[in-house]
Amino acid sequence: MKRSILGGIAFNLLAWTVVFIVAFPLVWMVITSVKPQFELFRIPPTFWPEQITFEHYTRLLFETPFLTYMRNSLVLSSATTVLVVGVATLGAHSLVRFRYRGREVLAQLVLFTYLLPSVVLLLPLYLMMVWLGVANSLFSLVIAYTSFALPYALWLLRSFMQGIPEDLESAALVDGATRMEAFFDVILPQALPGIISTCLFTFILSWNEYLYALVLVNTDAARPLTTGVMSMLVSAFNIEWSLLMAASVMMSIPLIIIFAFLQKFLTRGFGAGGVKG
Amino acid sequence: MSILTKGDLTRRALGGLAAAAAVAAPGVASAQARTTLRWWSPQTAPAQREAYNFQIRTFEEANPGVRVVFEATSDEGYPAQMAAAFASGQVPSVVTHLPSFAVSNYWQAGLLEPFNDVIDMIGPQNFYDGANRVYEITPGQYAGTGIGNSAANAMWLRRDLMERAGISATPRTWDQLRDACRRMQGGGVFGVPLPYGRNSMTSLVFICFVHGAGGQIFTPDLQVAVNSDAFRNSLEFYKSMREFAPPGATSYSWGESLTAFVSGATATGIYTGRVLANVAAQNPRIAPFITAHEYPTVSASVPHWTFNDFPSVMIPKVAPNMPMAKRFAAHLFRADGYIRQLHAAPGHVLPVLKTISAMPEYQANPIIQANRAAVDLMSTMAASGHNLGWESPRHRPNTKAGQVIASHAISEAVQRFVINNEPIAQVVSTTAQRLETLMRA
Amino acid sequence: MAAQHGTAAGRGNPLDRKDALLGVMLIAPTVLIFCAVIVYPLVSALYLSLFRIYTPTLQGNFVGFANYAELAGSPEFWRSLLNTAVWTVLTLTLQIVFGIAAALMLNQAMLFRSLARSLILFPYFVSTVVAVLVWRWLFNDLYGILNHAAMWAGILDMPLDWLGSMPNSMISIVLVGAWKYFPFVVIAVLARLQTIPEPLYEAARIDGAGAWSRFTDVTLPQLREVLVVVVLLRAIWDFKEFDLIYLLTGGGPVIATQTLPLMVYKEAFGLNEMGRASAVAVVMMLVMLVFMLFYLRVNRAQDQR
Amino acid sequence: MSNPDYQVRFDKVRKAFGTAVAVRDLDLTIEGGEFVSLLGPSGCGKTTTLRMLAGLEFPTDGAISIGGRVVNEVAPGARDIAMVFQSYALYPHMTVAENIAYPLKKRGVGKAERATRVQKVAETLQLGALLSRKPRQLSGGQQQRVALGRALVRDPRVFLLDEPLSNLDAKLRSHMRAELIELHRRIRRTFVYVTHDQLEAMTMSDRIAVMHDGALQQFGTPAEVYNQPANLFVAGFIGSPAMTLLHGEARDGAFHHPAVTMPFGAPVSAGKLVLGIRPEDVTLGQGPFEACIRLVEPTGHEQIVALDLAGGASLIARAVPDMVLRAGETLRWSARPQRLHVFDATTGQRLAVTMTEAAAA
Repeated sequence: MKRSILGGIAFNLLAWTVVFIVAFPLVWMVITSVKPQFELFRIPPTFWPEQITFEHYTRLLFETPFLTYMRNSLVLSSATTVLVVGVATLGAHSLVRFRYRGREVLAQLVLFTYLLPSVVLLLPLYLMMVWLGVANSLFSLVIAYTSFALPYALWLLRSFMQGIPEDLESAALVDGATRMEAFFDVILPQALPGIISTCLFTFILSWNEYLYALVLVNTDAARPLTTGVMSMLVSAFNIEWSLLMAASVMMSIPLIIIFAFLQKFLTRGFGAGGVKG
Repeated sequence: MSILTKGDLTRRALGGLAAAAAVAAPGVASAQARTTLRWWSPQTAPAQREAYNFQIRTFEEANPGVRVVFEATSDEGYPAQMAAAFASGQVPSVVTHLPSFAVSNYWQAGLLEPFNDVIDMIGPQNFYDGANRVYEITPGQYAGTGIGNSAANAMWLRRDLMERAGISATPRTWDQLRDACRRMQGGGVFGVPLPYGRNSMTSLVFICFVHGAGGQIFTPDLQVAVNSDAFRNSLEFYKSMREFAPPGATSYSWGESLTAFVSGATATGIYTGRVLANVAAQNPRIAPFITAHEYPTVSASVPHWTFNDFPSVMIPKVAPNMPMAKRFAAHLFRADGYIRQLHAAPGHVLPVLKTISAMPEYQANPIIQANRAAVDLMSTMAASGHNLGWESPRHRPNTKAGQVIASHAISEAVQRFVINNEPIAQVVSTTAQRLETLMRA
Repeated sequence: MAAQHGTAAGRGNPLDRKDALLGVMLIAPTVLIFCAVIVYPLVSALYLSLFRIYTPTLQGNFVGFANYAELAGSPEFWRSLLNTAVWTVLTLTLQIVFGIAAALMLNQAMLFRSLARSLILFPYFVSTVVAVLVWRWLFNDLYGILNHAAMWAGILDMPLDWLGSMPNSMISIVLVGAWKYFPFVVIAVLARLQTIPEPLYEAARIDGAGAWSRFTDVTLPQLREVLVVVVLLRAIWDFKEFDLIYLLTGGGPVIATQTLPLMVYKEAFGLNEMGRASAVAVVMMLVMLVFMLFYLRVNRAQDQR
Repeated sequence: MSNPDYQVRFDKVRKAFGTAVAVRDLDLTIEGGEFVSLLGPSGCGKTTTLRMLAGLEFPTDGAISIGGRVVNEVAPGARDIAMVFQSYALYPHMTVAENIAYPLKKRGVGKAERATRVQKVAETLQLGALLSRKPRQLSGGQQQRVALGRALVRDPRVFLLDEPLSNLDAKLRSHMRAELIELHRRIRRTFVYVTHDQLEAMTMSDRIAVMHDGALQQFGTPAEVYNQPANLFVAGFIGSPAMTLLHGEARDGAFHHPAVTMPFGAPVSAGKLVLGIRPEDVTLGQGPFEACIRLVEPTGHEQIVALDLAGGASLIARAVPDMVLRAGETLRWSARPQRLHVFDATTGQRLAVTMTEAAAA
């Protein structure tokens, strides 16, 4: 495609303006987080901080349960991801490559489960956790999170695995592998980009969940970042915006790191498998 | 399952669900009973948490083998969390700082342990007179007790701004308040941080205004009383104050309202004594100029009406290890810890024990010392305060007050009239209808 | 293809049976979890909706379809349904339009393209809590940069009440919703764009198609399949959205932005009416189901054409 | 020469997918060491047959045996077969060496021995330089050889090849054909080769099994299939350009068609018949019959001529390259009676009927 130099410059300017507008809330979040509290009350507000301070970060890290919440969120999201992607990978393989009664119906039910609003499942799930004796724990949240993460993961992986040629598995079988060996030797390595991308989506969903965490867990020992930060910093006695923004920045850091390393899998996984019906 | 042995199938609507919970709860409870008490509170500012930790430590030292876990809830979130806890039977041992009407609601549903034992341990004679009246829903039995008093609708003024606007007298009536606001507004400063949001603060504050107009929400025998001139007057006045509130007041709750005054964005404030601590920490520049007063009423002939949240203590009926839970509840009132808790936000939670107020240790706090007048005033105000659960000494306790607040029926009335400009007759009749439905349910 | 049909064939073969058994074993954990965390709560919800139940005690009476009848006569329910529809349609439309536009833009050569991609995609990955906090700070009446920027630029002379009054609050949640979720559309569309063969565009150019008709005649038809799925997924998620609206406006002013999920939450935990809450939820699912079936049908009809 | 250990037998094998029957009552015995092609148009059941033999599909009825042992309930990996797929099905994440070694690994062959055997196969197939590459770095022909190598390395009893050459270009394909023939000659294992390309089947096979609509039509050597097609389907399917089929009837000791009348060598009962004439059996320029030239296609070493016959039929003939033929011209022609094929028009089966020279009309 040929474009004049002038057109190129104009396009770049326009494009970066758009990018800047979209990213502005995040930029502003970072800027706010390093302003001292009193500077926030300036009217009109300052754009660049007159004074840069990291006190909010140190306060969060050393004077609040922020690190506990962070650890909870990491454990919670990782555990959910491992459980959900593990189960969904096996399940998707079964739906794609095996034949048994009810398989088609099952595949359609997966789509139906998307329709369930989380609010509906909330209380019965809580009662179930109590019955299992795991209420008010990270484990109960892991179980609860599967209710929305599993259908999505299953759907992503299924359409991804449909894209893996059937011949590969047949070849492995003829070459002397059992079905499970064929799965581990051949299917799994092929599905890896899809699995990584599913892991990312699952992790993000769990990392960001709010409602279940609000109702199902009520102890700092098991509270994740979303509800922890809200209940810690937004209360009837104070709203500490700079602290909130600092917390927001730190909540986003793990995602930024994951994102930086795995971005290509995200689009690739989604492109190759995700969006096929 | 137990559904049959318990009989009364229609009452046990949840069948399997409830039975499952009932079966499971004792198992879980017994595992915890030996060691752990769970303490819930929505008051979780860092300084308060420190005081709580002190109280927990001293209790654990005095009772070896017992562990107390503090768990934070929130003003907007506690209904859901308490509901889940009661539904499952996995309840906290002690819950503090919920408004008294929440306590009465749970009591009415038979979910709470009578508090008489704890009050006896603390010593009934140490309380301010009538401090526990609001909890005596069933005669002779207390649903809980207050852990503090609050004067949530104190009017805070900025003397420097008043001076600049040429106002010398503290506003006593609504007209004076509105006039003062009009004169002080400008240059980025608004008059009042009154809430117009769909939330509990708007409901609670507006109830103060209804009483300030000489009205009430319910009659003493709990008939809906909003179809009154006082109610209409207060709606009209509240609307007329909208132009002196910041634009975002339509979603203000306690935090925003407080911050607006503390940051200097409004010339007056409406809050408890926490203003003192927050100003000291966040905006010490204005500290010398702030004073607290009783909130104006429609005219000098209508007495002040103080909104006292009655931050409470309660113990769920199925709480495990009841004797220890009661001991812990009483322990919260032991002078050393209790004073620390009160000092965490001086003037915010006021003592319910007159013995404490008199103690020099309590007086020794620098903020209290610097603001003696304000703290004393608020103590007096709170002692004669009321809330929707108990609107006046003549009222029966209203066990539905929690649902009324949570239904947002009152804050919605404010929003309909002020923001949506609906006709006042329609707003009043809708509100009356909704309140009646709630009371009947 | 063969695998698609063979249910009846060769069932007698022990190898085949063994295979089927293995298949069932592989899906078993999924089915088990589904039953536990989805089917059981779902059945409970259906069951509860026939009772009048006090949430904290879970006790109550069987009332049949009274809860549903009450809903049908409740203006609040209809308003919430309308709000849900308005919110879903508006925010979804914006997501799709912005999403396609941004994807087209990011598919072009530009400076630091991968940085630009990361920045554009990021709103989707920050948690709703963070997004809401940041936007509430931007919208803040007293110290918010949006108001001050607009006043500085002369667009406003008084700060605007972004979240507390209508129609601003609906517009605000729609905009924030679009900002938060359009990157999902970007991801899907971008992935698809990269697979459209260049010769298609060359052919169109030889046929004299301009930029716009290349978009409508070449790009859009190629994107159709992806968009069908993306629209379906996003519609369902937007319809169910709770966190964002609850944390931004809480449904206010009055009930102007109260969508059905918020109503469920309020009924269940604010008013302790578990039965009515379940009824709202059941109706909500039915609405979505009808929508989904209708949508899939329309699309199948189009596919056949 | 045939080795019974390598023999493959289909005994009344039927395969149905739901109500659709893919293979019906297949009886077929492939002798050990034979190269047999399964030939037919797509959807004829040849691939299903091969997959059943591989153990990737299970027959609905009947028995499949390899080396005299029924393998219906034997897993694919235990059947001692190797398979080359149309798509090659190379494992993309493994190197060439790992791909070739995979079947050995699954059979528990030690590492050292794996390496030597892979090396040996690689030498045979000239893959030595490519062993550490990944499949996507190879050309189509190289991938094809790796797939072959993966089959060869195990020295199985039966090789199954599913259209292995269809993804190659014409030149490479003819080269690989020669290599496969050479390979088969050297190792003398049973080869079952699925193809829809009759040229491949004719040039490589010892015998060809022609399949159509799930049923076996004819099983015979390439010469038998070509010279004595068992029925109308085989007659029409084998040979390019296709055999001309004239629908007529037997009457008064002769075959009658508006354009052709030809006496039978022996008495034939009256009825509807089809007369088949291969293009190379037509002699143009002289003879008892008449036709009008419609189209002439010179291929260089010959000319393919399409002619219109009376009664609307069409005749295809081969002619020497230097013969002068113009479209629209009418000319005379004859066919060698001993090379003609006669079929029953209703059953489609070949009839053992001889023809004699026709008198000039």
